[in-house]
Amino acid sequence: MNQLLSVEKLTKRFEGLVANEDVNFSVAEGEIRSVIGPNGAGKTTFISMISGHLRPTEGRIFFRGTDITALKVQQRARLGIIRKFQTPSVFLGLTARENIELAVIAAGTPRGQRQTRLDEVLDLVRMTAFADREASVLSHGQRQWLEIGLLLGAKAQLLLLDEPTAGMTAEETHATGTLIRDLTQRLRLSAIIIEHDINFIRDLQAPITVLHLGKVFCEGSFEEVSSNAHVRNIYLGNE
Amino acid sequence: MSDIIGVAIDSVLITLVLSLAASGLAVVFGLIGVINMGHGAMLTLGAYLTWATTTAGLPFILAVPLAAFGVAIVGLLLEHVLIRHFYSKPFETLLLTWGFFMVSTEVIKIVFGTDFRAVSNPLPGTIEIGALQIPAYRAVVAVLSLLILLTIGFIYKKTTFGLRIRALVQNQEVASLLGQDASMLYKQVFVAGAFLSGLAGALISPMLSIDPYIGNVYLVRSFFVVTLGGLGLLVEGTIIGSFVIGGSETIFALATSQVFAQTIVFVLAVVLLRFFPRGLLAGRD
Amino acid sequence: MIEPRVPVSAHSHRTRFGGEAKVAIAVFACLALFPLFVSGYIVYILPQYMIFGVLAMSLALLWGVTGILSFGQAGFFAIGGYAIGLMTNGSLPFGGLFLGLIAAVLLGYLVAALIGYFLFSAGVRDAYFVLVTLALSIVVEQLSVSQSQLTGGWNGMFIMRPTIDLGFTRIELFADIPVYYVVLAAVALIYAGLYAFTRSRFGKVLTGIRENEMRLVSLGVPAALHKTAAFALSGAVAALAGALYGLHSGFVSPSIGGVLFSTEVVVWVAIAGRSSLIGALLGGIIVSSLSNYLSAITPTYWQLALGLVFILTIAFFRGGVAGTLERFVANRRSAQP
Amino acid sequence: MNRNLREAPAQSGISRRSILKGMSAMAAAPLATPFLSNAAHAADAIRIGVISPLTGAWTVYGAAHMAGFELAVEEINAAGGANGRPLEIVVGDSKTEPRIVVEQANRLLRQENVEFLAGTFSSAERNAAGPVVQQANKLMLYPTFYEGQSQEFFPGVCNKNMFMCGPEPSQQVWPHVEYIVKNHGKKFFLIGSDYAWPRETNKMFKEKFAEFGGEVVGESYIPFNTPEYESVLREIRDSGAEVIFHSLTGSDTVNFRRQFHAAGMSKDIIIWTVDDEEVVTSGLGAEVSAGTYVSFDYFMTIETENNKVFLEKLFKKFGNDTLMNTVGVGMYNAAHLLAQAITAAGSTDTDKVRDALRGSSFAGAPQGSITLQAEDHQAILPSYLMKVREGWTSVNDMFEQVQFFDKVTPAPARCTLPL
Repeated sequence: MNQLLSVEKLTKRFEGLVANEDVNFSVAEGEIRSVIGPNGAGKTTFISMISGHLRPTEGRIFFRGTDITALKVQQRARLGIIRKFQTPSVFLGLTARENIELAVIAAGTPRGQRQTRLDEVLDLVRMTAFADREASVLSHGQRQWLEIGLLLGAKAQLLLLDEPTAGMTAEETHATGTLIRDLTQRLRLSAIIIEHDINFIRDLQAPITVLHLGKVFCEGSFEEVSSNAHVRNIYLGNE
Repeated sequence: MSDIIGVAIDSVLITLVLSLAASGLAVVFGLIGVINMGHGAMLTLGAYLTWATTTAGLPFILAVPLAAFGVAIVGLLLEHVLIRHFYSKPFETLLLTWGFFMVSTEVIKIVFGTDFRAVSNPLPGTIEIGALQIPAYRAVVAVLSLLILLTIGFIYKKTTFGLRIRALVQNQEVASLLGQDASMLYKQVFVAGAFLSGLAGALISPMLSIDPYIGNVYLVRSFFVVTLGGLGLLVEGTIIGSFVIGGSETIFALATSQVFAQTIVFVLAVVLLRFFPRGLLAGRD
Repeated sequence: MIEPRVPVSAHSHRTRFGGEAKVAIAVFACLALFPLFVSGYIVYILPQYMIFGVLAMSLALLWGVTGILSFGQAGFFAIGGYAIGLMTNGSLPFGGLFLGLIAAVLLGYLVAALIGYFLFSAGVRDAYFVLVTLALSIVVEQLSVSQSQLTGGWNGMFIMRPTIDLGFTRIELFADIPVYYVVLAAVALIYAGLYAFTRSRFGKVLTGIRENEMRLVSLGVPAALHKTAAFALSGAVAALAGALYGLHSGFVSPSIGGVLFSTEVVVWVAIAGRSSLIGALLGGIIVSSLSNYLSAITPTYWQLALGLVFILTIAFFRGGVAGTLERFVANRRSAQP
Repeated sequence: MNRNLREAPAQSGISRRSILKGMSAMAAAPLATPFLSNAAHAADAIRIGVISPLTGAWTVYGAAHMAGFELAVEEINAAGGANGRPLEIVVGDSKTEPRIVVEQANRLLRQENVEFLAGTFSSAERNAAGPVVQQANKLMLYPTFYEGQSQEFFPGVCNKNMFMCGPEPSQQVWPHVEYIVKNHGKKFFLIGSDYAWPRETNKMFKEKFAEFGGEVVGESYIPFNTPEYESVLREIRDSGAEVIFHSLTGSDTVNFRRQFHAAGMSKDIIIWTVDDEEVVTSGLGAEVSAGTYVSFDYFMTIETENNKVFLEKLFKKFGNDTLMNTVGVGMYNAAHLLAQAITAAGSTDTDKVRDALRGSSFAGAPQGSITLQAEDHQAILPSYLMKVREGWTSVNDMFEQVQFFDKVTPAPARCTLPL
């Protein structure tokens, strides 16, 4: 598999506080990676450095072999690195259709193809039925999906998903897992997913990176990680 | 030589008087983020209340705190009726406080009339330093301004009340978790800001002719003072900001006309705002 | 699949531009028929209020569509007014009516673009930007006072009513009726242009900026540039309104660039409804003409009432009159089976 | 506050009729056609539009401004009106803003169908009205002391439809330069508000000043609403000025003078002001204003027979503490001059009344008889130099007369004559 994104020795310090230190990490094309860790492990900082919302103190980020460490959020988004925020961030005053339309516009889709693309994305995230509802009246879960739709509409290559199932019912969580796997396979997209929900992580069946105190604690499959006694300990706060 | 000292003293006086005028906004905007467009109206009200009470025969020294309390009460009403519902919506508070300006200006016109009003100078005479003469009252106001700022700084940094406010400014959620009554704190800060604005209006009133718009001269200047000084830097920020906005005008006025000096200061303020969005003391982004 | 948990009838604050085309046609039709029934002062003065309506639209474009509040619209208005004055009163070696209008629009556009780019690219926003626009108003007013050899200073500047030479015919703009229709046509054209703009790709992106700027940037949209362009367009429209005002009233003075006039514009737009262009246009026309009539009768109490209405609007009717009506109609519709 | 004798139950400030008119114009605009508004009014009244700064920065001047005109109209109507027709005032508030003057002048002429205009206060306001009266071909009488006429500011001045009832610098300033220079020294500092009147007045002043070998040691123009005067005060002190020639206006006068006094400068430097009539001097207070020279064509304390009668009527109508000033008297004279001219012309036709106004005199002016010059529409007026008394308590003992010239002819207008 081709490397899509790789980071080298990524470090972020906030006035003495170390949020991430010497993180090495990579994602291949079409690959999903889960990132887990207890609260304060530096997961969101990590994803923010990849999306460009935070500047790393040290280290470099490569996308398709090019150094993108200096690029701004919007330039990275143009390359296809697009982030979903922890609390769903959509255009609340607009309908689902208008939301996706903005994403399609953002991707620079030519006028003639916009409508097709719009319908396609609405269908992908299964929002066609609610397309004309304003985002402010959608449920939390629907907003999560709508935001994933925004990423797709904007032609994301690498989905950065910060807790995509937060606030969802078990049923919805399951559906979301299926959706993400489906999308990455069908469209050959890559994804980095931060999650707390252990069932969801298991369902994803993706390689897992455990962050602890800003460093990569261990990596491996769900089975490997979940059987690791150290990992259990850090979650219980013993280590 | 005495020229240089003269300019220096002028800019110090202007800086300190402007610091005083801006102090209420520094508290309200700097600590709880309320963009109080009614700040000027509060200054005006403080000046009118001073005029009304001194005209009624009260000595100036009593009229000043009374005026400040009067404005604080108006501030309390404004906060309780309107502002407290909109703390999370900065644009709404901005517009509501502008509405407060519109209404209070008209009420002032109805209650106090539109004639020139003047509070007589409580400290006539000058202080002479060599060849320089400094108006005594202005000098006293400058010193008072410094004392008031230091007191604000002391309360903010050294008292438990200040600690609670700092906690609130840092993190509202944490502050409420610690059992802080956030809405009560907001109210106290807003009223304190109104009090300071009223106090400033009262103290400035003997230097100016009082008309329903006098506070507005200080409104935009005060905003630049607070933003350039940096939100939350109550003492050093306010003084630095006041120097850039007020003191430097004196220096520019040496080289050009007074109007043009004012224009330069505003342009300079905008440029500084762009390069130091968090205030001059915070350094570049 | 996932079902919505919030009932459909829940309040939605739609702040988009739906169904206003019909209203606009009705409004312009009424305005066009007006001089058939009325004459005299009203026919003279209404074009001025329509021009204020254009100024209000320039703010709605910025505030209602893009979510950027400006207390500096009067600054651009004055720039336009002085530009047309200088270009038509012979104090410059070149000029003329059309060149003057172009110069006014261009100047408004460039000043706004410059300020916008300078500040938006550095991330200056919200209250800070409002502050800058306030300063802009002050600076324009001060410059028009201090540069008196160009502007006439505090005494103001006269502007001659022009004659429009269309090649095949000439329209003398002295009598009220031709002026009325020329201004009405100009206002209708400006409205149509802005309306089309808000519905374009660009207009949609601006709506996105208002709704969630960070999301849009994170989708790859250069929001700072879009905001700059919106501010520049708004500056151009305000300057055009200023130029038309100068031609219509024959006189401009520094106060048309000042903070108080700028905030008056904010008051019109807030009360009428910032979310709709036609609402802003009507707001500019109605509130400013009410101001004129009522301030002749009871200046103090009128201002007081206006202040109170303004506060009530902001506190309880966020969308202003237009927004409230829109919501009312929407509720009525959804209440019907 | 009865603005019109024919309209007995007038309400405070504004007649009920004009309220109704205003409301009907809003509610049912088609009703407010000129035809109907004509019919709504007494067919034989001559309507005169008065534009006055009733709100805004110069509200303080508005009261005397209105009072002068109202008093005159009452007298004229009591004496049978002009050409047998009563006068009726229609008020327009300028809000102290030139752009509003344009609106109001148009409203008065087009909506209210007034036949003449009177008033406006500042030069800027008058200039704003200039093109309107020129285009509508209606006459306007302007009451204020002003900068004189020069073609540069046409049609704000040098306008054949405008008559100037107040003094210009050659009358208000020139006669007294010699006295001040002789008694207080040749080093003058000029300070004024930053607009045309102070600048033009200073230009005129310097012309005469040079004749006496005076030296201008500094000149400063202050933007409106300036609260701080530190740097100007220092400049004045450093300049070694002996006299300040002062043309600041409005609240800036008050701010400057208070700070000037507080800085202890009033004991060393004399001030000669051409702006501070009774209203502003009252606002300054005794302590700050004491010792200042003031020059105008009229003061409440001038000792003419006409003034005694005038003040008596004024106090009777508006109360004993009413303040009057040069501008209010300018309005008073304007109304009388106009009424006389209408009677003489036997018509309200603009051209005929203009001809009648040219060269006409008003014998009953509080200053003593005044005359409007035919060729340039400027008034021949007296000129007083007064000094503000120490510890004055009211307008009755505010000014002490220093010198007086009767019937001062203005310098020829710098216009393309004839108008």
